[in-house]
Amino acid sequence: MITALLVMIFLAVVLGLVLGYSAIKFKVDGDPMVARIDAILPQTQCGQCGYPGCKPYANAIAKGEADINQCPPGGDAGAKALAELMGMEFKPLNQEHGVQKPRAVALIDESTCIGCTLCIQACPVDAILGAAKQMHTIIASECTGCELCLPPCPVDCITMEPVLENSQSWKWKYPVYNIEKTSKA
Amino acid sequence: MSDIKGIALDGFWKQNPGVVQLLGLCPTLAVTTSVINGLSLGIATAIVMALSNASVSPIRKFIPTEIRVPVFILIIAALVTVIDFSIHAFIQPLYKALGIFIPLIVTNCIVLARVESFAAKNKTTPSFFDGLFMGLGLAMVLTFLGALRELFGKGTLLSGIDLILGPSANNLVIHFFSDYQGFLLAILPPGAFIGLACLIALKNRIEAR
Amino acid sequence: MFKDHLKKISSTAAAMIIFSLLASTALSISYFVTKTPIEESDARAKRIFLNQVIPSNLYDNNLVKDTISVEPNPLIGNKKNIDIYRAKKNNQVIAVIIETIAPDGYSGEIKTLVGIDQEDKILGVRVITHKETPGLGDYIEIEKSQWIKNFDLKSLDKMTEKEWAVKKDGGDFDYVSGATITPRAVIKSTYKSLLYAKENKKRLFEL
Amino acid sequence: MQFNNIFKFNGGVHPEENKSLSTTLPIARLPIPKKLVLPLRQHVGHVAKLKVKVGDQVLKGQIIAEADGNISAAIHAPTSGKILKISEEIIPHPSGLPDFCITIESDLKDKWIEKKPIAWKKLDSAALIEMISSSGIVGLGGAVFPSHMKLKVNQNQSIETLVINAAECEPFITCDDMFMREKADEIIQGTLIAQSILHAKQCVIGIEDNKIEAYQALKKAAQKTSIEIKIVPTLYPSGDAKRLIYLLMGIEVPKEKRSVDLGIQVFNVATVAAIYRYLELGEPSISRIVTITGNVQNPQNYEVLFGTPLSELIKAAGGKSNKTQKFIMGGPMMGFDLPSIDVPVTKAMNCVIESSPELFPSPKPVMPCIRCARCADACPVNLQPQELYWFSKSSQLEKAKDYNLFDCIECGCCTYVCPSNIPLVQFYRYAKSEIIAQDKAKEAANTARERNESRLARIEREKKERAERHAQKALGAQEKISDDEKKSTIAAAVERVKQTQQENIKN
Amino acid sequence: MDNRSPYIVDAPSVSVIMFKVLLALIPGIALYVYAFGLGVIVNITLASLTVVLTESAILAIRKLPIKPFILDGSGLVTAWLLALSIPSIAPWWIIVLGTLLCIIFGKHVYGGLGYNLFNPAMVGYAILLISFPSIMTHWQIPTNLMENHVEWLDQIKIIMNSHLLSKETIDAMSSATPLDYIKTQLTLNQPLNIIQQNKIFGFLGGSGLELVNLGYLAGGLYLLKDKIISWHLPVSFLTTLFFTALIFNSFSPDTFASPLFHVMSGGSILCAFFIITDPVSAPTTPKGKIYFGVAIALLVFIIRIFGGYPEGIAFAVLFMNIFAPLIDSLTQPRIFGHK
Repeated sequence: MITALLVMIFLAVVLGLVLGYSAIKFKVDGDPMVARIDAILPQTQCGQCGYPGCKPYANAIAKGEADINQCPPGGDAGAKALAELMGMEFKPLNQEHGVQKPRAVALIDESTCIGCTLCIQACPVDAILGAAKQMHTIIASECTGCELCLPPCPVDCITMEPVLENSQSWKWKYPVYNIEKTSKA
Repeated sequence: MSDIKGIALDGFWKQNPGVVQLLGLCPTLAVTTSVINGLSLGIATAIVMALSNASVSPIRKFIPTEIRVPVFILIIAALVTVIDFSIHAFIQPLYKALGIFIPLIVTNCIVLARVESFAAKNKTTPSFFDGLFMGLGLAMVLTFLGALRELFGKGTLLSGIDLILGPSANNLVIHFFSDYQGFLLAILPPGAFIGLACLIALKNRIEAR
Repeated sequence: MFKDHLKKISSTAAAMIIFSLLASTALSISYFVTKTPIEESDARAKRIFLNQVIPSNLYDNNLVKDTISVEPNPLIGNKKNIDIYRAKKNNQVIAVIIETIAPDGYSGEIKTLVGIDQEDKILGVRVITHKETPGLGDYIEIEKSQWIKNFDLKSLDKMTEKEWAVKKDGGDFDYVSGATITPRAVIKSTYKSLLYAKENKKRLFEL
Repeated sequence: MQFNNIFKFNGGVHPEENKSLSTTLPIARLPIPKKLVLPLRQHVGHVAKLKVKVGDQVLKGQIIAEADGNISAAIHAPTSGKILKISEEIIPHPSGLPDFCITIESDLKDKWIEKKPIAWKKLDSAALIEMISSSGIVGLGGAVFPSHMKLKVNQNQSIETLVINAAECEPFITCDDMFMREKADEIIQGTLIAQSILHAKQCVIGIEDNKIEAYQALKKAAQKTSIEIKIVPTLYPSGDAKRLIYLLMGIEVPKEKRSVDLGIQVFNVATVAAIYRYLELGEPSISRIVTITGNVQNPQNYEVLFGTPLSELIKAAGGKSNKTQKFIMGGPMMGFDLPSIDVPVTKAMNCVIESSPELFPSPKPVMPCIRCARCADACPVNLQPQELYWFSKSSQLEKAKDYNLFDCIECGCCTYVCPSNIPLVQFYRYAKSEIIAQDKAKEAANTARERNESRLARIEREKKERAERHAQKALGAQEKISDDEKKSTIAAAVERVKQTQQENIKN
Repeated sequence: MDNRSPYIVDAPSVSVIMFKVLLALIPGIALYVYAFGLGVIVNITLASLTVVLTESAILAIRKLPIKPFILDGSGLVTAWLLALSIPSIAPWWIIVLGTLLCIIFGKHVYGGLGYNLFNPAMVGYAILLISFPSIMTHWQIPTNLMENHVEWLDQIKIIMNSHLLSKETIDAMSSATPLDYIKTQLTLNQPLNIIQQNKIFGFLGGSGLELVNLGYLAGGLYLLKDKIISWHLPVSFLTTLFFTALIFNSFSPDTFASPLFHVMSGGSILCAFFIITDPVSAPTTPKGKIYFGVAIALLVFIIRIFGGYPEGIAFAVLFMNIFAPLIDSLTQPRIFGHK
């Protein structure tokens, strides 16, 4: 009886010491999760999720403050990837934050532009060239299609042009050969 | 009240330990050779879960996070040993039939899982009911699986009920076929896997509708 | 810094001690409460099992406690000393229960209890453990079949050695078709334990 | 037939050749069409740069678009006429999407610009390569890689062997075969030129054993040269450059390396002949031999000016037949359906097959893969097509990549032997283009992230600077403030900045 | 637009492959009938009927087209292999139940043709063997060894009404297989040369059984010649089995049967050419196939000698099926141009 008690106490002391020590020794700093979430986000920096950019949104997801389905550019596919990473159940895109649109780039109607630089300040990826009182141009290859430049423009000279498929960006489609279909044919 | 209803729904259906969380597979697969075995281990587990949840919850704020897992295990192990002693003392035949699986309740992941994920974060009453309903949910699956395997394997139900109620209960055993060859696979371990797989499939099927 | 760490480490250790003391207390209490009932129920269970081999109305002693120890003997296949239970009535040994091992089962040893009275007659045989193929060789269990009761009341003098065999080999014992190794092994070991009882009659049956 | 010193590669298939269809008649010349459509992208690499505008008069052989950078090729007017328009037109591409093209209205005079033959023997390789870069010559075997790039050799490389690819292993196609029979001399001359530019020590022509006449013609033309002509067994895809190198020399070109790295360069027969014509005769690349075969009245090879509408070629071959469903560009193993019969003939178009249900029956029902591994036996690259199919089908693209999807040459051998009729190559094409698109998207996202981060850093820096300036000003106004107070002011300013930053993040 | 190159194909369809496998089984079946009577034909018929009916029902439930999947012949191959694996005098419901298990638990729960992890016939066989060990070890003795002549009608009667027969009748016409007999007699410390004097042994393996195995061998060689199966699996399996047996036999001829006996008895030949060559559940790489065959042969030998069952093919095959994907991933052939 006494031995049993002593064994218990000895074990308790050892375990307590070891665990207390390792809690200090192996403390994890930072959160690598944020980077992994950020890698999935499309980096549009559009803010439709309710956060000022993709990184802050990634932070919020990692902390459990934001849901995984608030990113319209990422769409359902993005939510699925996030769900997989987080070990959560997939939820379809929350329509409150917007709907997924085909990729588009902003285009400035250069004849209307008054050179106010408001759009330059709004662009999250510095994809607009120009200076005060001079015409602005969008670097199409850098534009993420976030639409943040649309509201500040006082003359509404910016439009979103959808990116169309051409023979270079064209992709082979997933082959669908349904056995039911082909067997009847 | 609706809270407890939600907890019950989780335990029996939505988060059922046996067919959804798939925790506690060891007893689920090993002891479910008959209804009685499944039911009795299920009930024993449910008692342990209810008590461990109920005893961890009130002291949850005093347990340092670093050592919470060993402390939980300690509490669960103590409870299981008490139950083990009691069954050994008062229902000896059942103790023989369930054998090593009663002490093994300690290692049953579902017990620790509920303590860690529910009792450590909630008040005592809901914790108690969570443990109870989760345990009963598991017991339900064990009983069902036991019934399935017993029916296919031996063509009977409730065989071994005399272990609990004494020899006079023997006439409660239901024989379905007079001359049943016995489908041994159902009784043997592979049958447990196949049976559980069928149960999970059935649950998912109902869910999908 | 170091002080902080020490404080943290010692506090976790202290908490561990407190909880383990609590658990130990609970265990001690339940241990003392259940100690006697557990012993009683174990003894009862053993008695029930032994009664399958020797009916309880034949003896009046505490069978579970009344044993003698015997050395290894090839006839009963034990490799170290084992206890032989002795049933007494009016202070006379009327029967013994021998634990025998049949080494030649289909998949290993078969352990049985054989109850033998002083006239070398078998009172009962029960299988303790075996590893025979389920559904094929396991009909030697009383739960599966009544086959093991074939041995009841058989003795050496009423049957020739040849009759101690399955019917297929010209013997007296029934068998399940396709599975003859298991019954052969049990018959052989039972037969040998009878021989053992006969050889050691003095030692086993005299007080 | 004896094959000496041939190294057989694993796999490969031998489909019915169907070549004799189009070898009965000699190569004919297609009349000059009224209208020619020249896509600006007929080669691998950068789009050619326009040199003309609508309304310009051009002469035959005049450059109308020049190479843009090294990996690019010029485009010449195939005949004399007027630039009608510069617009998006349907091009022969599996996507069926339009691309920018120059349309020339021919004046039917076919008037040459002044031809300037080049005294190539007197020039050094660098100068010649520079000249060839405006010849518009690209690989005519179908790869359409700008040829001058293939003649250029880095300082640390030296070419040991020049391989001339005369294998032409795809069924139905006979353009190289007929070209070799009729223009063996040009080929040999071109080969010698290429050999001298590359300073290659030896030169081997690899030809399949089903082209005996072509072999004999080449043999005769090469009599007095050191060029070796090796016959290889007829086995698809021996015309693939890496396979041919292995067949001829037993050398495997390692992954992610080009044959040049091993001192081997490969040219198609028609390509070397084009080099010869450009240097000796001053004629740039304005036409090619095209096989038109299959379900046509008169299967034959034609010399066709680039830009000629396909319909002209079909007309010459007897017009569209009854049962023709569609037209296939290339061979039956690797070709693709043409989106329309109005597409122009381009530098890549070696063969057009009129397809009928008898010739190419519609595919049988697709059954599940039974993992019989016949595809693996047939794969000339030793891939495991059944695994690639599994991963591509379930869009496990990373896995597909791990199983070396990008080593696949899309030769179609796996599909050819599949008992379950699975369109395996289709799945690989899908997976490859999906991976490429995803990589591109990932790259774009990374750029966007970097640009966003640098912008945030810049804003922060500017803010900090502004705050410091303010603090400085405050300091200047109250000179009597002690050092301690100075510090606390700066600390306060820094604190403020931090706060605003945090607020920014929160917002 | 259907951009589906290559536009030409030249391959036997799945149906052709499967029906050639069935064709290759015919010599073995013919010899089976010659040596043991018509019982096996009854079993094959029952199995084929069950497979067609069950599979049609499952395909209908799964909303898949029935005709192409029935005509692919894979179900029939499974059914025939199972029918050839069970004792020819087993009651009718054994083969029906076994076929049901094959099709449901061996094939369709995984997704049907092409998706099964395990060899379906062996799944059914293993379940039957575990569940009904007594029935599954009652093998018929060759008709020429029977004391009373059995008409073919009697065999059908036995299959259809076995529960009406007395144990003595069944015992008279059945016995353990040679492998089983050796195993049980060895436990009684009989030397092998005495054991093999029993009438159930023939000149190579078991009397009658060796003929059937020669029939399977002929069919297997036809499949090899027709390139329906590759040589890797049968060759690696049979040579490993032969040489393992040879090593043990040369050490102790009294306790280990001859290598030829191991190869020619039990299901070795059927296994080598028809069971492990099931493409779906076997590895696909050449090297992988060799490892697979070697491992199965070793397991078969181990189970035969040391295991709880006299024949180990079903368990060995099922066990190695689990590893087939792993073997595949570890034995990727060197890709052209790679090191």
